[in-house]
Amino acid sequence: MTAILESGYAFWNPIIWIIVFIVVGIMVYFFRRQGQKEYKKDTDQTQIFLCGEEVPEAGERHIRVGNIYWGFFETLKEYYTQVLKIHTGIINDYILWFVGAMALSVIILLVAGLG
Amino acid sequence: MLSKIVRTAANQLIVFIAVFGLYVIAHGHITPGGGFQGGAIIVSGVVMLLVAFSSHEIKKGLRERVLSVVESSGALVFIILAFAGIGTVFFYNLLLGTPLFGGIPATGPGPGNIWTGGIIPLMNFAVGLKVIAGLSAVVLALALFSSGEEVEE
Amino acid sequence: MDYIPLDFPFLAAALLVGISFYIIIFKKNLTKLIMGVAMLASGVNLFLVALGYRAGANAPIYTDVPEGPMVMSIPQALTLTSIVINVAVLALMLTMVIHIYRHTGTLDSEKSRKMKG
Amino acid sequence: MADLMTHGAILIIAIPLLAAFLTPLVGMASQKARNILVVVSLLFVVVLVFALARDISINGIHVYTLGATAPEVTTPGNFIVPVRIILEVDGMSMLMAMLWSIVSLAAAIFSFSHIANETGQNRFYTLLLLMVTGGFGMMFTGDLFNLFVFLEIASISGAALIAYRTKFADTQEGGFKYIVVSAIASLMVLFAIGLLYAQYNLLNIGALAEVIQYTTVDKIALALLLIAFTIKAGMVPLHLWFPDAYSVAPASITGMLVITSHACMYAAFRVCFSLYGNMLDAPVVGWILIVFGLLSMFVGVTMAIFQKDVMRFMSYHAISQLGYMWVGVGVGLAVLGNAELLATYGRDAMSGGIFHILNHAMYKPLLFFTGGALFHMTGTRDLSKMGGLAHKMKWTAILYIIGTLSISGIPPLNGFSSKILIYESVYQFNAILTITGIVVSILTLASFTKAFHSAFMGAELPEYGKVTEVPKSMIIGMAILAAGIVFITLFPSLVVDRAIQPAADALINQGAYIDAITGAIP
Repeated sequence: MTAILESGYAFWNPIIWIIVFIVVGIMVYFFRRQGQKEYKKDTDQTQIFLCGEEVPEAGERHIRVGNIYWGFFETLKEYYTQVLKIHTGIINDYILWFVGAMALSVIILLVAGLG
Repeated sequence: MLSKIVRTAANQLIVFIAVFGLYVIAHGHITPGGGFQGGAIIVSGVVMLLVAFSSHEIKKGLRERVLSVVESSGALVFIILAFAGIGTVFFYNLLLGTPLFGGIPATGPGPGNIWTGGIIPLMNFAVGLKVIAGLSAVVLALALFSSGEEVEE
Repeated sequence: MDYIPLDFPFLAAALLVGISFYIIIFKKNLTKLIMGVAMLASGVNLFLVALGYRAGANAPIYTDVPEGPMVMSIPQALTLTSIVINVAVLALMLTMVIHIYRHTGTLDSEKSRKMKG
Repeated sequence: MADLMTHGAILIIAIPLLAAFLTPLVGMASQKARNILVVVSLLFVVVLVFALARDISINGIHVYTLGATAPEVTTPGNFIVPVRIILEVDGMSMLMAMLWSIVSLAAAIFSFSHIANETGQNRFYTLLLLMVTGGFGMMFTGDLFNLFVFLEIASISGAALIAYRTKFADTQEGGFKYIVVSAIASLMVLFAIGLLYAQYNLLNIGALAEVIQYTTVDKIALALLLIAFTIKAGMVPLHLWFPDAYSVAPASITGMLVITSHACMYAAFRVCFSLYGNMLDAPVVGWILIVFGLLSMFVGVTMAIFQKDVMRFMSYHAISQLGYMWVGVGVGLAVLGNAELLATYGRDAMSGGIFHILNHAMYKPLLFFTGGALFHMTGTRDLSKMGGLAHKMKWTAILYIIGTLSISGIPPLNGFSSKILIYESVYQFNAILTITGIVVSILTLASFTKAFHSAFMGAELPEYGKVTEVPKSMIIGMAILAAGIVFITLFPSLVVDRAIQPAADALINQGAYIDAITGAIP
């Protein structure tokens, strides 16, 4: 059985998951078959129904990326203002970080060696 | 384009620069120098021509396509020479001990024997070819860029 | 024979590296930045070549060598390779800067930047 | 066949190099012949890599000395130390080479249609093959200076490829940032090599490892090497150039650049484990990697959620995923001196981190390729302008879903199997690492759902009426990587036993690495 991954604490077998997915898929298919049989293509049945209101154009209907997770960004506003301050996009700053990190790690390694 | 005096002098000087570059390439395995250095000397002559004449003039003589072919062939010769030794080891000096470039350079004061070094002088020539073509293309492209033109494709 | 002090080239190399980092970090002009990178390369190359120096030993040139020990030529070979590579790097950088200037009309690293965040 | 395996290591490096300089000559005659040449040479390399991997798993570390009288003669007759160019290939190098060969093949096939409308295609393929050479060289070399040379080959060709589409302004900016950062990082690597050479007069990693003392100068050299390689691998807070460069390159190149980042990561591991090894102040260096890795995970994913540019968004995810590997291998490094802890969880943590390299090398290029497919068809990278593309680009959407599920660690896909290895082993070292990992994984899924929704879901937009499915060669390029994902998904244990654990052992077992060089002295 090459499919089982033993990490020493537990095991992991993708085959079980795939079997579960197949079973769920068969069930979904079965439930779907129970649905309405009188569905007709290219009639008013396929149109979107929005409580009788006029349906907006395709472009307006689509929720654009800027509006997703608005609450998440609102909550983490402080964090994002701080992080975006670092991301200046100027090449000189990138090298400054590089030199800083280099100096820092030299100091850490030397100080750790003293003790 | 600079004055006529400069252009005439440059026309004469390029021969000497080219000869000196070839000298450095040919003696690469016994004296300081080699393919890159000699090639760079020759390209410095090309830069001189670029300064003396305008980049349009030089562009007519040095076709981008030709340079590309020469550069690739130089690199190919180098790699094929390296592959030639693969019967033993990659980069093995195949010609060592044969009549062709077979000797080992003698140590001590003297003019040096070029007919030594095995595949190394040949590789120097291949590298020299590549550097001449490649660097000429680079300086030509930069000169054309700064005069607002594009190199041909 | 009078030798140069052994640590003198290392000081010069350190100075070059220091100055070039100053240029790279604080000069906003992209052409100056390229000069800084070129200087940094020179500093590192000088450091490598200085490593190859041994007091009293000869340069490893076969046709012009007196009696005595010869230095190992590895640092010289490293320096040479590094110089060749830096030629390619500098040529590439200059080409890109020319293109940046054509597209944005400026060489300032802050004004020419299109991407951030 | 045995001969081919003796010379296998150098052939893998030299064949792409040969093909690189044949490409412009063949390309002048016929474009089709050039494409065939590129694919055939890369296919041959893939076959060679897998054959060599099998050989190494049977016969142990391969050593190949260039220009010697026999491949095993590492020290020439009248010398006492190795001076020639030496390739040393062990399990870890082989793992990297396997994924690099597959990704470069997929990227080359993907490029055929992706850059079909650009000029100067011959140069594109020359540079691509040079980059392949540089990558393989970095993985196979047993010599510090050649590591620098191949690093530079890979970065120069990479930068030229990023800036390949000169008609856009941002490509030039991204390429310039990449080349400046790589040039300075490589010069610092060279400086560190000089520091080591000054003390030991050696450049070979195995020979250096035998005599290294961990003096003050060695510590400075270690810091220089480590930070130079980590800036190339895009570790927070040195990641700032990473999205700028990766988002503007042609998508096939971005996929390959991810692997060059892995190659730099590999170089950092090589320096820590094989060069310094037991002399290292292991807990300190391990904790440096872990802390920076945690920062990478968290900052990468939070910045990714924020992005609107599809390639930039995926680049930040690459930073975040690289964090997992730093943490996994960092934990292994932190307990390197303690044999008991190493056996309990250290080796498993390292296996998890290395397994994640393999998985990431499959799904991240796939995702970049789908991003490139979107750009190819819509002409924009801005997610806020996209929508409803799944109606037209069904295959791209399916492949994107595979990549998304894999990167988010959704069972049963391969991303999960490596993450569970990391979580379980790292938990015993410090529970916070696992908790951060799970939170980051959730945020990853959230952000990929957001991108999927805004690009593929929704009604068909009128402005993309003419969009069709991407050309066949792009689908094939993506499908190769998707097939790799499915294979690892179905046989995780096979992969871990045959490829991952030998790689982890190759890193841990410094003695074998040294013996391969010094033991071969006649």
